[in-house]
Amino acid sequence: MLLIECPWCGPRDEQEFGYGGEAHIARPAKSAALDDAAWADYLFHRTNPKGLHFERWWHARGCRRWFNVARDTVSHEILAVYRIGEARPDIADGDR
Amino acid sequence: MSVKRGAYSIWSLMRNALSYHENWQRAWRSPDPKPRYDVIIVGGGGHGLATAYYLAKEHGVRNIAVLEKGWLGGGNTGRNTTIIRSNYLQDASASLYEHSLKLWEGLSQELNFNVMFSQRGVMNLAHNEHDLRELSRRTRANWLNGIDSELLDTTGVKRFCPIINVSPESRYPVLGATVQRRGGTARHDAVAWGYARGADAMGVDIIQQCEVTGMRIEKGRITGVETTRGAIAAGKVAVVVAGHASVLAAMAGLRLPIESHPLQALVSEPIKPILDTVVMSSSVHVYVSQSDKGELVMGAGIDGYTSYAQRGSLPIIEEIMASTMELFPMFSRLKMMRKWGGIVDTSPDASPIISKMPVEGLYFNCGWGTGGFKATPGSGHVFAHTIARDRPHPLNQRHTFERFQSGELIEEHGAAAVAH
Amino acid sequence: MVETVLRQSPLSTCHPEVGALAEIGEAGAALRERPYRTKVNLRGDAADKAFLKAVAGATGIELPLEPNRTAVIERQFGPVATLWLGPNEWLFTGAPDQAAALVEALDGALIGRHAAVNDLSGSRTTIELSGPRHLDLLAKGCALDLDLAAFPVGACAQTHIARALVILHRTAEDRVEIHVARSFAEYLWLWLLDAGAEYGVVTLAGAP
Amino acid sequence: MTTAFRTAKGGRIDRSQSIGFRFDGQNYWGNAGDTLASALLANGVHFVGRSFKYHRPRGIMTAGSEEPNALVQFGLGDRTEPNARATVVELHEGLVAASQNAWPTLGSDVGVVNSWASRLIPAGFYYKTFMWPRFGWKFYERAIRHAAGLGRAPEGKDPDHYDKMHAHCDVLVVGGGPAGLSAARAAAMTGARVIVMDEGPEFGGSLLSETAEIAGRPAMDWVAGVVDELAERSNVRLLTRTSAVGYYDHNFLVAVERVTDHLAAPPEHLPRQRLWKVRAKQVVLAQGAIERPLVFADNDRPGIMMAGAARSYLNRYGVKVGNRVVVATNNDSAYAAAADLHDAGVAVTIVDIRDEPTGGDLPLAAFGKGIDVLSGHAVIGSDGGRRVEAAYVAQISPSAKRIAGSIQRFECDAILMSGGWNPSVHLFSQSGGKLAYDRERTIFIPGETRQQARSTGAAAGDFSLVDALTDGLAAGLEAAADAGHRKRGGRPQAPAVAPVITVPLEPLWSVPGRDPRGRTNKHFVDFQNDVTAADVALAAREGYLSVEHLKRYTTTGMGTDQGKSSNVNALALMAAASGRDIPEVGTTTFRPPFVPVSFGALAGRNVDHLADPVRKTPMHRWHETAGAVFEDVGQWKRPFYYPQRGEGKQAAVNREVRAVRNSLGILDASTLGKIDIRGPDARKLLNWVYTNAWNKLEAGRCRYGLMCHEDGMVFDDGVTACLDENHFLMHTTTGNAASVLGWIEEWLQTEWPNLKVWCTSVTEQFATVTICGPNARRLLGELCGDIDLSSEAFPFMSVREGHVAGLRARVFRVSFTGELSYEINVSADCGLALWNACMMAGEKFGITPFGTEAMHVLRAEKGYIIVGQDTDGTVTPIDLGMGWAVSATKDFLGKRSLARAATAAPGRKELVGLMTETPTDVLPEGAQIVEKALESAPMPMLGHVTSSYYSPNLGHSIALALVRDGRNRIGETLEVPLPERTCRVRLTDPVFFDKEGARLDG
Repeated sequence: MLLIECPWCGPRDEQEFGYGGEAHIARPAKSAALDDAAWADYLFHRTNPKGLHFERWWHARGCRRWFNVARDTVSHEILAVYRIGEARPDIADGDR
Repeated sequence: MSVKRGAYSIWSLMRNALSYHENWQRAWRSPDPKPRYDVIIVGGGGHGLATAYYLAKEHGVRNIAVLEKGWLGGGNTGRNTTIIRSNYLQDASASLYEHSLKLWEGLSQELNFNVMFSQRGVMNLAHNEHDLRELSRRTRANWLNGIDSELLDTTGVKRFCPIINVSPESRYPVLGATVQRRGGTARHDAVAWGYARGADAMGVDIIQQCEVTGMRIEKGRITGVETTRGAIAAGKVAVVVAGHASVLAAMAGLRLPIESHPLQALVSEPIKPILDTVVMSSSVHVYVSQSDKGELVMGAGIDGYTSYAQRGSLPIIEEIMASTMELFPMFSRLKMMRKWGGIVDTSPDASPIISKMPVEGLYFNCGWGTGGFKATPGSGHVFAHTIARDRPHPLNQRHTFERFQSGELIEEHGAAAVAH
Repeated sequence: MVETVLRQSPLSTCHPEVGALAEIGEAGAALRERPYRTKVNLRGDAADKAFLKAVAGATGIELPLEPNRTAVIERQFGPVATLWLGPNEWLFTGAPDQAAALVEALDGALIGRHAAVNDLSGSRTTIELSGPRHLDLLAKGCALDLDLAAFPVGACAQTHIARALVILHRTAEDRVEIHVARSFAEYLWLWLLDAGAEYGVVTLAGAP
Repeated sequence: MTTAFRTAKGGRIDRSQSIGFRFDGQNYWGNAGDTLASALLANGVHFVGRSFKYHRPRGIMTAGSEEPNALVQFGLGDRTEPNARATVVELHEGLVAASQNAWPTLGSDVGVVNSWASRLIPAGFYYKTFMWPRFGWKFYERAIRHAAGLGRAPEGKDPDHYDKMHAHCDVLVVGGGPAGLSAARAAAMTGARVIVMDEGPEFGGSLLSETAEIAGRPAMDWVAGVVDELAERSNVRLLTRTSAVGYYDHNFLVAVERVTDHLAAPPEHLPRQRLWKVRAKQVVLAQGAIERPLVFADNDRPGIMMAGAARSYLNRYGVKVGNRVVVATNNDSAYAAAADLHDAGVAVTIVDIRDEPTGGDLPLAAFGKGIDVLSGHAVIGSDGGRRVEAAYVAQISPSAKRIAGSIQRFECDAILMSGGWNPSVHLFSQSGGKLAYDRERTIFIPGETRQQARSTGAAAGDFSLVDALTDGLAAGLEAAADAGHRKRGGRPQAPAVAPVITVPLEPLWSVPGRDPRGRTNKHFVDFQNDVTAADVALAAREGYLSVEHLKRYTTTGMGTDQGKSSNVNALALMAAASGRDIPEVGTTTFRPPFVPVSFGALAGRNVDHLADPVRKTPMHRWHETAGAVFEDVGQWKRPFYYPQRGEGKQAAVNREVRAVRNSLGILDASTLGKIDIRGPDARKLLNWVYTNAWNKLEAGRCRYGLMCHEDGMVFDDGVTACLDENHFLMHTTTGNAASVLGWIEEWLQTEWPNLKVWCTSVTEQFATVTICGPNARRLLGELCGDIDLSSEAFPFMSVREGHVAGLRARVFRVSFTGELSYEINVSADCGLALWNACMMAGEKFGITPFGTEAMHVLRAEKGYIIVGQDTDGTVTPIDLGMGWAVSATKDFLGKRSLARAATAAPGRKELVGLMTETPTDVLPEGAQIVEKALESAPMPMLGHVTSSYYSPNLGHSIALALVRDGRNRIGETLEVPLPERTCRVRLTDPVFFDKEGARLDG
């Protein structure tokens, strides 16, 4: 059971959070201009890495804020927690 | 090349008993990889081994290797709750799973390996008006697709499975169900082993402890793979690695519409027979059957986050149990003996991808989510066809990688919410 | 006002009438509904000094900016506690029937500012949990660390108890207020009674 | 009460308290402090069960939770528990237990035929047979299932309840033996919050079975001192009878406390078991070690048990496991058992595989006592029926590990075996820690750790008491320090203990038998699942070489004991059979739970009336009193219909539907989701989340909108009102209230953080009463004086504020039924008051409460969709014929997806109406539609019925359906094949009633 550090509320049990998938996928500004393949890439295709993953969570049963987490998808170790809008921390796979 | 090996039967068992079982041969060889194969199948689970088997048997391809990074059947094949059924909603799914179910029905004989396919029926419960409507829709679609399915009312549920609590006082009372009597369970390991033995006998090289670490692609065409046991050239490479599909895709420079999630399951201690069918409930999130050893085999939905660890979190198990207590209050004093997790590759429409890929000679079979085991024979069968002919079998022509661009999805969330 | 005569709290049928058992006695924990208490929700930008000032000017309340902390001020009708719910969200709680005035004051002070004031008094009720074992009882369904050091008097938290979302507010060393959505109130009440049986739990007459 | 094998003195049982109990129908006496196993042994009962496959007689093998054999059906009636381990079941007055897996009785079990046929049924035999005829498996399987299983499930509902408890600490110590207590004490001294838990009813661990001294006094005195000290500290929680079963991510551990299982009459207020969920900053694993059996021929007879267990029975329970025992060992530890038994007057012979077992203190002491020791010998077999009668002993040639000399027969009534000790690394392994193989000592020890955990004492492979005490202390201090607590003042010292010199064990993984190839007698590896050394060899021969294949093919380690005593032996045998090193074969991954956990404990309190919250509206009690039948909508209970006396569902719904169309109905719509949206960018937000445009909606007006996910598929709909230029109230469907708000917040926070909008859920703030029908305005007029209700002043799709029945209210003139209709929102506390007022004032109009089913009929008459019923996540607004609600000019969530090749293609499934040829023919919802029904399946399907009702207003059944290219087919006749008949249906517009909307104004 993960212990996730909400950037505001501090560490809380996984059950208080909702998972939001891969982070840093911006909605294309001019969606109409994209072809079907580019739109599918935004809509469905995911990196789904084994190892370091930048992902979004939200404190659904707490302060209801969204934030980003850098987590290892094998060890489940959480390497960084940062707010939406903050730069992706400079972590490389294997930095631990 | 083919390998001569004695058939399994009660006679061979008796004959070997006379020699204290000291003369049994290996079920499959452990060859070293050759420098080149016509087809390399990445992934030695049920689907990969079945693919190799049908490639060799039905398409005359002989120079095949199956590369497995661990041990055969060590992924989801050996970690699922072994439920087999074909009562899917969409035509494209139903026909594929029904094809698979038909293959299951003769599989022990086909493989000369008892996979213990036990057609004890699979019952899907309805707990509210919405469930009833969905089950009615699915069943009626099944009828017109020629798939056996029955609608039961509460009394029928009780008759079919007497230990279910159908009290209207229950929080989510049982209002009805569907049952597919041809559905059931099988012995998961045996499926991998049976296909491995069968494929090996036709000369397929099954290579365990051989992890693919890279793909060789030249001018848009696959030419081989890098492995922990060296580079191996190949005419075609077919990837069927369940939870790790994205990892292999990345080696080919591709991203898939796939997320990998933990899926947990558990068994109880063995008890004397009490449950003679498979009971599934998607709205209270549990499915349960009793194995031939007497263990109750149970599972639920996936953990919410992506993961490549074969373990999940406790709350999922707590939820399964709470749901189970509602349906089977008599189970309360039984004990969970073992639990485990697998990594499932979930796709946006809860349907698999069995497809050629943008790299020539590269094929992927993935995205089965929580329900791949039941499809093992059918998946291998149509995938072998896709590889051999370089075009899909009629049954998987809609299961393309490209459907996520066109939007022609095969939406099965309703049927597959806890699809096992 | 018609409302105060005809209204009904979600737990009004769960606890004893006023004047009934009001002592905790030997029990390990006590439950009491505090119905109809004022609850006003405020959204606004904590980084906007003018916003904070406007709120303070209108209400005398300095909004707590530290997560999961409360600010309490005394008013003639009793204390008003302001709970931090999020980096741009607060909940004012206090004696019943103060919402309209509070909303008016806030709305007035926040004209032209990007803020949202909502009277949520009817949407939640409050259960006060006290007694020597009240934290043990809470720990049966709540994963927070409720130790005094981790959750001191004046701390608040949005979390869940069993399957009900709640706002916890530690009002004293020996008691906690639980704000719960009204449709979940009966479930939570029954859950607390059930979980508390081990220690002995009494239900006290509701009192605002 | 005399119990033949009870010692005269000693042990931790209460000799003053005799306890009567029953096993297999026989009455026995034991003492307080006994386990069922120790009490049976005190009565000379070893034979307590039959093995899983061969039904061989089995006895008590261990004295702990690792017991593979002595599984019993514990308790009676609805409180019976299958597969209880007799070795941990605490004796209480009136305890009833029975053996399992034997029929008709333990003594004369017919299943024993399996034993005679055992040569035919080696590991994995079932994969090779039962395949003919093709449908034969059904019959074979029935027989196999009948034979399978161990105990019986109770037949009724569990009368007990279960508890859960969350806990937090700086240091969690698992195991209350010498290492654990030492660690706990040291950690506690630093002021750290400490939890220490132990499986047993009292602390002490291995010391409970020891004769050793600590600081010059009996070890248990030290234990008592430490426990007293810890108990007095406010920063320490002591948990006994608590098994740590799972070690999850981020130092989250799960343990099960057995609260009342040991009581004869459990008090009602106590839970049977409590599931502890502990989040620890640091964990000290001090679970000790588990003794390994020796794999010799017929090593499974009742009376053959672990040497350590025998010592435990003697020293802890005052029970001699036999009068003449043979101790078979390959290491020093069994000498302690031998010496203690010898001192208790038992005739003991030690058979040690090692040639020169002389270096250690324990063997020296045994020699000193004059105990017979046969070194360089092994027990190579046993004799007996339901109890071991003799051991066969032979000299073993040191090089070839073969029988060197003649075979001697030693009469005995017990054989004690010790193959060394395995550190209990299960939790460590669960935590993700890697195991390391210690070749010297042939054990797996904790290697690199992945979490904030450290192992100590025997669990770390440090078996001596000195190590346990000193290492435990260090582990406790380090753990506390890592959790931020340091000891002030001097470092505490471990108490003094006399060191014990031991010499290494000598593994002999499979003891040769009389038959050099081990053919005739079974050498058991996994006792519960009847896996033998020959089975392991067979697996190797057939290529099932990896440890997981070995387990799965032979079932070794898959029993209720999870291979606690068998794993290493099996690995070693596989290594030998396949010519590999033990670590090459691999280690199994230990999975939770460490010991089996009852389902009830995992479910906890989420059962019966607390299974899931029942959400009720403020008017719920009124509905109940009115006899409403309720429908579950998510967690809500909504009135489905209100049957009057003797009325069935259809009659009630017809009546309710007619009442709305003819006069006045009233509906509790409080469950609809409501979101307050404020801010200068509120319209921008609405433009993003709804498919239609929101720029021009004026204050006081309402608009209907559809929401799509980015995939372009409809997922919610509802009416949003503009209360003020920058202030909106959004309505969502009941089921999606939370998810719509969550979805909006997600977009706002992650994609459009610059949009100035605040969203607040006000779903529960308002109770909503919907009054509808031709008389709705008249009713509202009677209750409301401050809103001009005229159609001009208060037109359709608008909102006003005022007072209704004296209550502050917001009134929406919207309609989901096609009738003149008002939705009145008041503070939820006043919902019932408003409802009562409406009922009273509406009496003269025959006001009729109607439920969701009547609402569904009414809306279907108007062709209004229900998201989730008429849509299924594959339906676009265009498919619904609601292109009018899709803006061509602005972007919105999901828009791009509508233009994808397949989504924009013609011929999609579209919403249409269906009329059956026979008016009374109500199609089943979910029925499939075809061009022309064929004789038999398969038939190509064109679509399905999404909603279907009998419309009493039209006197005709009506249905909505999604049909391929449906709008172009309107007017065509298609078919709906049903099992008993085929219905012909005409495709129509989905609006069946009042197409022009004349009734909206009453």
